[in-house]
Amino acid sequence: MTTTVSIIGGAGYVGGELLRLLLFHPNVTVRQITSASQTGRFVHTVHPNLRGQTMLKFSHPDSVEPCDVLFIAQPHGVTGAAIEKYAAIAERIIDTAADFRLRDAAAYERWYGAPHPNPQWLEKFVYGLPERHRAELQSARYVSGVGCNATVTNLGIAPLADAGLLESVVTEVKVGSSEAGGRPTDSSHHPERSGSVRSFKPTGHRHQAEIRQELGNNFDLHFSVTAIEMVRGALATSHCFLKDPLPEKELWKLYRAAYRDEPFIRLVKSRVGIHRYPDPKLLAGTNFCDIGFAVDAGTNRVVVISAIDNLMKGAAGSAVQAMNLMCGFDERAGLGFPGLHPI
Amino acid sequence: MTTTVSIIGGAGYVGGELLRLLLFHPNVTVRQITSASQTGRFVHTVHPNLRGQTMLKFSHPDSVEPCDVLFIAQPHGVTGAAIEKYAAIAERIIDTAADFRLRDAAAYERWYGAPHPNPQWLEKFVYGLPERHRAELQSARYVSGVGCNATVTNLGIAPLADAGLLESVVTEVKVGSSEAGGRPTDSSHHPERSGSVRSFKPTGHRHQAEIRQELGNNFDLHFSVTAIEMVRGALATSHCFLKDPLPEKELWKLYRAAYRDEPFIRLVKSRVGIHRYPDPKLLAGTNFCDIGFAVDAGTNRVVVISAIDNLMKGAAGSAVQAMNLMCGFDERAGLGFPGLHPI
Amino acid sequence: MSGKIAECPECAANVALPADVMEGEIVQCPECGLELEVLSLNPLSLAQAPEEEEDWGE
Repeated sequence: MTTTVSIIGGAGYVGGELLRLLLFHPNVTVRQITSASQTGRFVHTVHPNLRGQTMLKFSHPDSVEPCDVLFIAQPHGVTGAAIEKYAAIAERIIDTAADFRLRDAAAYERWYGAPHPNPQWLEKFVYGLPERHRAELQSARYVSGVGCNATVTNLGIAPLADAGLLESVVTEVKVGSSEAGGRPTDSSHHPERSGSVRSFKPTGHRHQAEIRQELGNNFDLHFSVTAIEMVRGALATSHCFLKDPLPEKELWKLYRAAYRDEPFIRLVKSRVGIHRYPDPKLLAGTNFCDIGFAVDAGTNRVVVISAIDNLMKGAAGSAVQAMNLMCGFDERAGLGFPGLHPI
Repeated sequence: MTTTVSIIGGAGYVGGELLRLLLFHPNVTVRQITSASQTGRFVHTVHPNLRGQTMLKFSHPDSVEPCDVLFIAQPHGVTGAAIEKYAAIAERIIDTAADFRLRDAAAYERWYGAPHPNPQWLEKFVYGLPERHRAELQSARYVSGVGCNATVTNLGIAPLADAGLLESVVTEVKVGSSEAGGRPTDSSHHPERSGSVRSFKPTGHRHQAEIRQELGNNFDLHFSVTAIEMVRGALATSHCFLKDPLPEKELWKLYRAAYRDEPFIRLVKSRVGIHRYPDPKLLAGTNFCDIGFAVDAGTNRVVVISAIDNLMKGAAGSAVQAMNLMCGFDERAGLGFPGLHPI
Repeated sequence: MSGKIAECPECAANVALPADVMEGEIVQCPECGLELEVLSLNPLSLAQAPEEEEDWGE
């Protein structure tokens, strides 16, 4: 008996990526995908890559029928208030927005500027980063999505943080335009956005809260985000200042021990060819996080370079990976696309 | 028993795309992939998207062992001279270069500037465009690849040409940088190529020979190619001047009748949304040819717009589709990737 | 002689040598891509082969 899934908020970029993955997923059947603005239209109207793949139409959000797993991809703040309604619809819920990512209601209020509408639900949610919460996810009913900038940073520096080697980190994430979602704004207008190299959040980016939650507070974290010419993709350059310098061979061993068995993490640090460090361009549509590093000889600085597709490992990919764990499927099911080169 | 395939000339862009498709193809096993310059190296050294997908290494071209289907992706002129050697290696050959595309040796000499080294082999090859040669391909042993600019044009205007409606056609294909292949040149140097809108071949592009071969000579053909900011992709805008004007509804019927059962052709002409006509951006990595059209009211001009991924429908995708027909597999096997949006 | 395993001097990864490997042959480390020359088989010793410099000279 196939597992039935539905998507609430299916007209956006994360909703569309979820639909692409779930339509081609071997173990599930998509029942409904909702959009208030696109109700009644074929999904390919807003997701043109799906033309000819399905005759599915958008349902109205109020007409969602019960299903096994409910994915929610609505703007921040919406799901938090409506969680009771959604919990009546499905046994399992994966909310890709931010409302249930943080375990601490005070941290939510500090970073999202308003008290959480249903704080008592926070502890029921598991943070949906499989590489950090695999066991919990296997028995979870409610899972939050992950922030893309937090995820590319977390996965990059976690081995150093977990080993207690970090004194301080200065991270700058280079991001693409799809992070802002499908709604146009003055700053996303092509003549303004195209080719710009724009310091989007030099300080105060709220994804820091997820980095703290996942990696702890025993090192200083300085976090910035810069928008560059890119649609999908995030590249984090993390300047890690260690308590004691570490030779490269030890770094290889540390990262290999941490990630050897991870299906979606690749160590990319090559002495040959032109692809010597991670590049998000190559990861479009894949669920990979590529990680490389370089030791600044004679100092205590290690530069860790990590890359993801913000719509995949940073959102829809991790959400489907979490579903695979929750439902006991092969963790890689539906996530095998290797990416394109050249692209 | 799985079908064994090998790729000669595997370090280039078409070779890499063939490898990506064949590694994930349900009915075949990749035995060898050759590259003189990269012999002994892991394939991910030059095809980074395949890191972690295979431990295959490049073999030397002289060490190719017998296999069921041999794909050849070498520069023009190489395969033509060596065909006897390759024919001894495999029962079936698919040559993605140009040497065996033209049935007429004189046309080859005219467009490729040298007499064909093995003209007697030309008639043994079937032109590898499945939409035009499906029956012949099902029993073919030797198949040529297709030219990307010819293919996007052919598929776009074929219904009009086959119905004898064309008086003359003016086609301009907008192309990306991957068409020139993996070898760098002065004009492919990023500071020169990035953002340029460069009339690459205003006249005399040799793909015209394939258009003539496929669609005949009973209409005038004026063909130009312009390079734009793009890596993968080709968009043909064909100004078709008809003997008699045709209303749009008739065009819909004509194109639906021609392409209704084609697994990889989609008619894209939409009255809603922002994706109203074909856009190659959406086709990266897919085997689709999207076709749309617009009637210029009060004149005999119909503008046909067709799009492909030059490395897929214009090369590796059609080659694998041809293999599927030759070997009796499902014609869509290994070619199901729907494409990404946004990208 | 079944395929031997050597340790890459650069990144300490396991480098599986082909069963028919010969002295002087170049093998590539699967993880860091370093190209290694097989100096001797008994005892097994490898050294870094000459390599091309990174050319992203931006």
